[in-house]
Amino acid sequence: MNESTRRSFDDPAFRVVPGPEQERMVEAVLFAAATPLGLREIEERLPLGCDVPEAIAALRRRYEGRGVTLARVGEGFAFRTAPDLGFLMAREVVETRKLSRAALETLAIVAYHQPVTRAEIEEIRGVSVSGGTLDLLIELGWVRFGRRRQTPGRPMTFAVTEAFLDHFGLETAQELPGLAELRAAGLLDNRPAPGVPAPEPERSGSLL
Amino acid sequence: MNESTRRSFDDPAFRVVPGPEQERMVEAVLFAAATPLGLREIEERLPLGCDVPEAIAALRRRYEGRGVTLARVGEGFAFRTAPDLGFLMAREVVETRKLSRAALETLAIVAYHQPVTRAEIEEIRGVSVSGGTLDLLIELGWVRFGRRRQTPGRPMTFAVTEAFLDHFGLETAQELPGLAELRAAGLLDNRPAPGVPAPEPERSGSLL
Amino acid sequence: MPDDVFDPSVPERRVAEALVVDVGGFEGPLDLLLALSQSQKVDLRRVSILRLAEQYLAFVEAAKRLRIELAAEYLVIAAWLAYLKSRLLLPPDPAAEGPSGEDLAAHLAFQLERLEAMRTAAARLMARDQLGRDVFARGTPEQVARTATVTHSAALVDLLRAYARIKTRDEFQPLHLARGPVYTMEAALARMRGLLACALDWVELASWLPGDWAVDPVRRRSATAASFAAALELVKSGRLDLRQEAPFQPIYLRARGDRTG
Repeated sequence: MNESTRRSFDDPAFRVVPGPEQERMVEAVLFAAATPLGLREIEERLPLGCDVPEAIAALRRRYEGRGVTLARVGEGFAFRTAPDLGFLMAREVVETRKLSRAALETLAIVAYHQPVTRAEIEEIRGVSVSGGTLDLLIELGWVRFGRRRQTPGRPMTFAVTEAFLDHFGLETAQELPGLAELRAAGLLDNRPAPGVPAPEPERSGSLL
Repeated sequence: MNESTRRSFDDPAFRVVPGPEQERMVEAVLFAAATPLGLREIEERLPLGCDVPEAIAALRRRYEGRGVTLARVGEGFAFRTAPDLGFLMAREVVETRKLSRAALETLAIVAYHQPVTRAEIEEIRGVSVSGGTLDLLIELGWVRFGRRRQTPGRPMTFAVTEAFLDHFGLETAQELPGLAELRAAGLLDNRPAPGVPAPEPERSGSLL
Repeated sequence: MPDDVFDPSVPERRVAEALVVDVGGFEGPLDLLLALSQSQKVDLRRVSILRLAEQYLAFVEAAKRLRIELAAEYLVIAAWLAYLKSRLLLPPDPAAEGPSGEDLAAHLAFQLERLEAMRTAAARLMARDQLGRDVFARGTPEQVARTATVTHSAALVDLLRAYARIKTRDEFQPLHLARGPVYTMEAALARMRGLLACALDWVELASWLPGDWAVDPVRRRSATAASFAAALELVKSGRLDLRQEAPFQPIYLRARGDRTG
C-alpha cells in the first residue's frame, strides 16, 4: 500500500464502502424518494467510490417477487408496489381527472411519434389541436417541450416525460405497447400527402 | 368439507392466503400508506384470515439490518430509513427551520409531563407561554389536545403525538431519558456543575 | 357539384343519416371518415376509398336535407372527396399534373389506418397498470420537496437540552432579592381618597382593606400598614379623623368634612 492510498483510506469521503453497505445506502435513498432517481442523483448522495449500478442490480434481484419492487423508469429507478397487489391499496387510489378522447389521442401520438410537432399531431388527428389539450398534458407532467425541429419556421416539438413512463409503468419509451408492430407497418412514418412538396405543409392542406 | 366451508373457499375474501404472500401484502400496504398503520388498519386492507402480527414479525426480520427498517411508530408500523443512514437524507432537508427556544422548551415540557395544562407549562418554564407557541407545535403535528383535567375550570391538557415520536425516533414517550441520564450524557455540561450532589428536582418523579 | 355525385345507395344514405345526428360527437372529418369506413365492415386496409367518398358525400347530403349545419372543415373535405371520386372514376389523364387518384386514395387510407392505430395505442396505454391506481409509490416519502414551505425541525438532543435547561435553571439563578407581596402606600392613599365620601361615620380601618388583600395574613399585614400610613397622611392634611380605644384595638376612621369634632 503506497502513501496516497493509505491517506485516502483515512479520509471518510474516500473510504471504500463495502458492497452490502452500498446496497443498503442505495436502498435507503431510493426508499425515501417519491419520484425516480437517476444514477447520477443517487451517486451524488453516496460516499465517493460507490458502484451504484452494481448496487441497483443487487437490489433488483433482492426485491424480485416481493410486495415492493425496484422499477426502472427511463433513466431513473424507484420502488413501487407490485402490480398484482394494487387491489389492496384501494384507499390510496388518487382520483385523477378522466382524460378526454382528444387528450388521450394526443398523448398517444406524442408518445409514439415523439419528437412531434403540433402540425404533425394535427395531421394525424385530422383536426386542429385545441389550446387546452397540450397544455393539460404538460400540466399533468406527461408531455414536455422537445427540441425545435430544424425545418422552416423551426417548430417546437413535444415528447413524453419520465413521469409519463413512471405513470404507465414503462422502463423506456421503446417499451410502448405495440411500438415495434406499428413501426414495421409504417404507421409511425411521417408520410407527406402526395403532391405536397413542403415537409411542413400548410395547415388546411395538411388535413387530408 | 361441508357446504359452507366449500363456499367460503371459493370466495376470494375467504381464501387462505399463504404466509409469504401475506408478508408481500403487508409490505406493499405499509409502503404505500401515507401514515403509520396499526394492526387493525392493516388487517382491514388484507383479505380475511391473514395473520398480520406474524407477517409483521417476518417483515421486521427481513428488513433487519437493511437500509430501510420496519419501525414501530406509536401504535402503528411504518418503513423508515435505517437510523445510521440518516446522513444520506441530510441533503434533502433544505428548507427546514430550527424550532425556537421557546417552542423547544414547551415541547420538551409537554413530552416529559404529558398530559399537562398550559398553566403547568408556564409554571415549569417560569414564563408565560405565548399562544403562538402551542399553536405552532399543534400545527407541526407534534402536540395535540389531551383530555380536560378534572379540576376547577376543567383546563385543557396537552400531549405529544405519534408524529412526535416518529420524528424523534422514539417508540413511546416513556423512552425519554431522565435528568440523571441527561447529565450522564453530558447534556448539562454547558453550565457549571453544582457543588452539591444535585438532588433530582421535585418534578423528576413525573419524568419517567 | 354535378348531381350524379349524389346518388348513394339507400343503405348508405341510412348510415349517413344516422351519423348526421351525432355530428357533434365527431372530432372532425377524419374521425367521421373512420366511423364511415367501419360501416363497410372490412379490414381498414381493404376499405374502398371510392365507396367511402360516396358515403361521406351522402352524409353531407343528408345533413343538408335535415337542415343541420356542418362546420366548414366538413364541407372542405366534401369538395375534396368529390374531386377524388371524379379522379378515381375517370380514366387517368396522362397530361394531368399532380398526383393520381390512386395516390390520393392510398394516402387517405394510410391516414385512416394511422389514426385508428393511435386510438388503439391510447386504449392499450390506458389499460396498463397505472401509478396511483394499480401501482403505488412510497406513501410517505422522506424527501423534503423543494416546493415545500418552511418546515420545522429539531433533533432529539435539542429537545433534551431544552428540558435540561429548564430543569436546572433554578439551580443557577443569578442572585436577586425576592420581594414578597407589598401593598404600596400610594395604592392605599389612592383607594382611601376614593372612599372618603362614604366615611361619614366611624369606620373600622380593617374593613377598608381591598378584598384580595384582606385574607392572606402576609398580604393583610402589608395592606394594613400601608392603609394606616395613608390614613395618617390624610389626618395630617385635615381630611380624616382617627380613633383607637386602646393599644392593639381596632382603628376607626371618619371623614372630617365641614364638621367639627
